[in-house]
Amino acid sequence: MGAITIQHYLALSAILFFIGVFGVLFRRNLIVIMMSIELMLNAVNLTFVAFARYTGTMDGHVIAFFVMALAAAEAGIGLAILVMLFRNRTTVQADDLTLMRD
Amino acid sequence: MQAYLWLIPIAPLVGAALNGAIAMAYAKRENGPNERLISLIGCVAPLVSFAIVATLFNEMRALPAESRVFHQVLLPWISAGPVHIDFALMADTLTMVMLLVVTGVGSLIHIYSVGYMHGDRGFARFFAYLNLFMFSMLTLVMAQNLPLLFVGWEGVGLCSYLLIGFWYKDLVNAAAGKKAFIVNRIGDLAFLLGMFIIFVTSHQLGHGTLDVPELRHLVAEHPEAFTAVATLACILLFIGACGKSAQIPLYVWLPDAMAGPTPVSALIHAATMVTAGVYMIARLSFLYELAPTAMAVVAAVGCATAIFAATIGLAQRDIKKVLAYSTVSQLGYMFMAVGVGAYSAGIFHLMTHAFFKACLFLGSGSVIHAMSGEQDMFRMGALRKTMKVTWMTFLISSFAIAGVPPLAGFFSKDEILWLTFNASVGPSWLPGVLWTVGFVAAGMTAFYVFRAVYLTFHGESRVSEEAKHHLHESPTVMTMPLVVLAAGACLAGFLGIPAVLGGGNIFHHWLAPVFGGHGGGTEGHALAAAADTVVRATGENHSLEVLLMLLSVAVGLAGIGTAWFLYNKKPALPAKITAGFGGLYKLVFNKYYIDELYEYTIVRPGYFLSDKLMFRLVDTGIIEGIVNGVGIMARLIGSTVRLAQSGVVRTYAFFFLIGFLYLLYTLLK
Amino acid sequence: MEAIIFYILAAVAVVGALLLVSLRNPLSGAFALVSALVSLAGIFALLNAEFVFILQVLVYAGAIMVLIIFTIMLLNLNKEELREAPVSPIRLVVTIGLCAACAFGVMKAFGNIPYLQGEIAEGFGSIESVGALMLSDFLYPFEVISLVLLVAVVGVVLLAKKAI
Amino acid sequence: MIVDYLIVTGKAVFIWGFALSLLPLLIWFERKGAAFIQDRAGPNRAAILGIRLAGIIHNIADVVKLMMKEMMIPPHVNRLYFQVAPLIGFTFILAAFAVIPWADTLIVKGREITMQVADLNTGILYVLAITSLNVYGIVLAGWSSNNKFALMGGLRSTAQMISYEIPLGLAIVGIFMVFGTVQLNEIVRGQGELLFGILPKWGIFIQPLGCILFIVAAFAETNRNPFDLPEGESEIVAGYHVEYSGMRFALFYMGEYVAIVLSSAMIATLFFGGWQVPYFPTEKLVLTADTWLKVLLGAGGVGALLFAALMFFFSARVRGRFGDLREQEGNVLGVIHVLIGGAMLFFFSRTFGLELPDWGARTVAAVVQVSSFVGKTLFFCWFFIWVRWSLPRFRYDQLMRLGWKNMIPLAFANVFITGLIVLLIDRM
Repeated sequence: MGAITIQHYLALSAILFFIGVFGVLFRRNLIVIMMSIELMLNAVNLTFVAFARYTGTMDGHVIAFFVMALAAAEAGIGLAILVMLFRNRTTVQADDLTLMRD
Repeated sequence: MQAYLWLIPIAPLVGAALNGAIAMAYAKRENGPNERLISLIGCVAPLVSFAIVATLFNEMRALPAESRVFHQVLLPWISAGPVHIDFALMADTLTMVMLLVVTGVGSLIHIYSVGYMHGDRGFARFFAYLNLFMFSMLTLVMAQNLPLLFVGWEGVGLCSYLLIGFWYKDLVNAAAGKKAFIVNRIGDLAFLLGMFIIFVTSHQLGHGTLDVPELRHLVAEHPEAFTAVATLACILLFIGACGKSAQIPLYVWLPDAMAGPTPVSALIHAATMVTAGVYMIARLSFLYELAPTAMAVVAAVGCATAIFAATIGLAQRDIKKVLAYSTVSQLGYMFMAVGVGAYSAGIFHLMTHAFFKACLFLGSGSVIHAMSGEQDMFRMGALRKTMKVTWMTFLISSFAIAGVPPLAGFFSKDEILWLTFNASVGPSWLPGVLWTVGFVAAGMTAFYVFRAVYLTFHGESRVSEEAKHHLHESPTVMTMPLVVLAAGACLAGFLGIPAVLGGGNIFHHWLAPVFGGHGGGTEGHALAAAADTVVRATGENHSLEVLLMLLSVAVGLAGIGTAWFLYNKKPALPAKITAGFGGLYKLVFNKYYIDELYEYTIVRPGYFLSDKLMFRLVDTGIIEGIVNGVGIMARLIGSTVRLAQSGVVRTYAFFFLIGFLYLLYTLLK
Repeated sequence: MEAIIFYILAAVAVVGALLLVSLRNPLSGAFALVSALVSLAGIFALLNAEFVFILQVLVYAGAIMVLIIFTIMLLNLNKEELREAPVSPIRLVVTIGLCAACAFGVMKAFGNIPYLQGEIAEGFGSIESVGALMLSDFLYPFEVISLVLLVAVVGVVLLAKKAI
Repeated sequence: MIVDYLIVTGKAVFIWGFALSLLPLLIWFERKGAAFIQDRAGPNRAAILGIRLAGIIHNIADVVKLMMKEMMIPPHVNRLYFQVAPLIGFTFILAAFAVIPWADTLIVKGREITMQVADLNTGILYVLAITSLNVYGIVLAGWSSNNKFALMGGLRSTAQMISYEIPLGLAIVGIFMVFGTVQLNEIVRGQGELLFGILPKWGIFIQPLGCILFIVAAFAETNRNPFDLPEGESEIVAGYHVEYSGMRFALFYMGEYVAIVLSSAMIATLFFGGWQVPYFPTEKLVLTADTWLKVLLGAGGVGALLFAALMFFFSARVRGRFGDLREQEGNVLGVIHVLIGGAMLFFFSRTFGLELPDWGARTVAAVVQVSSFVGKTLFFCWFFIWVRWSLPRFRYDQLMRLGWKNMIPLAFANVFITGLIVLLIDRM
């Protein structure tokens, strides 16, 4: 099947990333949106690690670590907000939450 | 006494301040202030000035001709860069004449108005304004430099506004006051421009000054620099004079000014303020000499005004209006005299006119006072039986103004006519025209004055019933000034008896240092030359002068005769004549519709310009348009952009992605 | 051999992602995502990134996803709440089109990257080497991340706590 | 090439066999232990042909029971998740054993065989990752069984496991710092030296606080006694596996016990020297291999014979009480043990003249090490059971407070202090 070059990994990450974007754009359920964001972050991690591997440096790994840490923080806060939101509005549909508009 | 020069203007100022304070104190109270106290303060102020002026006059007569000048610099007023102006007062022979006239006639009128204004709610206020007017007139006359003169100039303008609109509760008076002020302002503007031009030229010569003696020396040293500018400056100054002295273009305010109390008309609109223009031109005579065209213009305008005002005077029904138009035409004479270079003649006519015109006005005042406010001559008649003194003084003054010898009017008017006849100003035909017009106007003056006399004092009485009961002779406090003025009208003439009639023309010699006597006039200096022409002309053809004199007396008597015939013998005739002339009469009666003309040519377009054009189009349309436009624009753009903010977070992400796609496309292209 | 594993893992990841996006029930989506994450962890292992591999499993699959699933359970959404508005086909197509376009664009962009073949050192990707690097060159971001996490924890507690 | 595969599969089979075989033993332990603590007889009824083996046969009965029971799936339940949940729970735990070393690397005929299934250089982190994945099983079980109690149980156990993962992880950090490595085998080798000349350098002596924290956290991770709130019978019926029955329940049950084995194995390896025999590091062990062989065989033989005697004495006492085959059990066991003892003693005699080849010595050393590891793990299994039946259950908020407010700060303190000490030692 030929050696796996960096393009393969990057292509995979692009696909995953844009599936995540689609998820964010298309789905209405806030939780799914959050998970899509997690997926996007993972795709980015993949690119970092792929570049680290093919350039022989380990910086990619460190940055991947930081991204994960951040993702954890973000997920935490997001879920907290979600819970609070649900408690007030009993809905997780993104469409219903248009308080900002008016 | 020179040290007390400053007291002359300050005395009335103090009087004005006192009376003003009292007036304000009593403004809120029901009963007015004690009239005796007010009249005391009001009359003492001008009398003090008159006393000082008299002593000065004696001192000056003692001095030799050349050094008849008193100077006093009070305190520095403005010093900014090259401009140095200070409160400097000057009194030379010309000023002395003016001072005598102003303080003398002024004091008499103050005394007269004590009686006239008796019982009026604004008694204190009236005297305050009158004193204030005296102060500004005296400053104007005694000012050594033009800005101070201008201060006086504006002061009198202000006081005339205040006094014309004295009974401000009546809208017509207020409007008349306003009209006078605005028209004067137009003239003042021209005066200012003239002053600036003089200053600039003198500045360019290295020594910027508006001081009259200094200017005189500068002009003497650099005549060529000034001639280039003189014409424009002089015309501008003359426009200022027109505004103040009610000449052709700007005379419309004077007839309306009759809305003020009669002593005001007498003081301001006969004796003092209106003559300021003539005085100013006389004062700057050295400048006018350099601009023959300007002098021609002055003369022409003066002559035109004379004839024009005279014709309007013919058809007036209101006694004060008739006198107002006669003042305008007499002023026309003065300007004609000054225009042709006969400054001393002009000033002489100014002095004599002050006497008899003040007397006429005060006479008409006492008539109106008696008739309790009635001013229409056609509702008077046969008042001579009840108002003996007023009638007698009125008659004497009428004879004087008509130019019947030996009264003052004859000498001054005749001298002007004679000098204009020989003048060499402007195109060759001008002196001839001037003389004939002046001659005809003299006749008309005689006619309309005596028309007024016969209508008010002679014939059967047309007085309305209730007015009849109140008919009474004015109190002595009013009749005494009339008598004095009438005496002045008789005797003033003898000051300027021309050489041909054996007189020494004392007046002319008195004013010589100011107008001609400088340095013997031999160095070909323009000023001296003009004076010589005057002297030389009178010397040569005595016979021609006598002939002209006789002619003017004849036309005067003719005028009186026709008036007597029309209004005394056959009172019905004038009505028929006026019906005959119909259109012409209406035209003249309505003052050639000049007011309406101004209304439509200047006032209306002014309104239109300011209201429609400037206000609606420019102001609201453009400026506010722009300002609101910006606001509306912002709202417009805001609303379009607002659509993008749908509040649904996902749409934002969507746009974000589209942006990313475009970015990608551009980068990868 | 390695290629086969890569393709399998990649396939699992992509399918997991697609399921996440398409499945109606968020929990099933969550598990799809977990499978995708674990397969990604495998890919990291392929890329000699042991530290990131174990981290991925420990942090992502182990902690974050559990948190998400925990929240889903906590909210205990019943059927009708999960019902989403009917999907308008145009919107679907447009979004898919847009994302696909972007994906191809990016892939095309990645195409320009030159052939990289850096040789990897002996302890490449192991915990010691990455740890050493992290605490030497990247010490400052390390401290910042700790701060961020602290803030996040405090924030979460504050947000989710019932009003006292 | 094939041999490698064989070795790997062999190792895998061995560790899973070890874990799974321990399972029934543990369950028996549990029952007998609880009974012993509660001063009662414990299971002894189930018998095959009279053989009761003091209740061990019970387990077989259980297994058969669970196998035969109907695996009912409640209505309105998400079938997929319901069935998958027990599988996840069980498989991940087994996967965690791959990393645990039970002996030093064996060098046989020039081939090095590491005595652990996969010597990942991420070592312990692998175990942590797996245990965190284990949570999914419980979450799914709780959620998918569409039952309020199950949901509450699931929520509680997940919350508990998540919050105790942190102290678990932090407790081990001390060990990392001291031994400087994450690989389990290295750590166990590190524990070989002697501390201050007398004490073996075990984890517990170096990291006493770390050890305690780890043990308590381990208890919480396995939902065992003081922390077995989630499926505490008296409160929420049976927690997350309330709806399960039959084999699925068995899976959960077995998963739990395998977790216990795993935890005790971890405790043994990390803090009690793993396969290290106290004063005999591997090299020394290899040298003295033949004596160890002799000792083992001798002791084994004698022990077996003694046990046989005990059995005979037992069956004598019990004769006539039951009137069925149970009375013969003692004799049967006795005979078996006599045979075993004889064989051991026979080998014992053979070892005297025997010169052990090198691999032979190493295998003996390995056997000794394995046995020491197994012993330690069994001890800790007993320890789990022992604690379970002697401590009361925590209330949920106490449980949480202990986890977050006490253990995590302690763990941080421990890490801090160890770091300080390690620095000082380096500095000296």
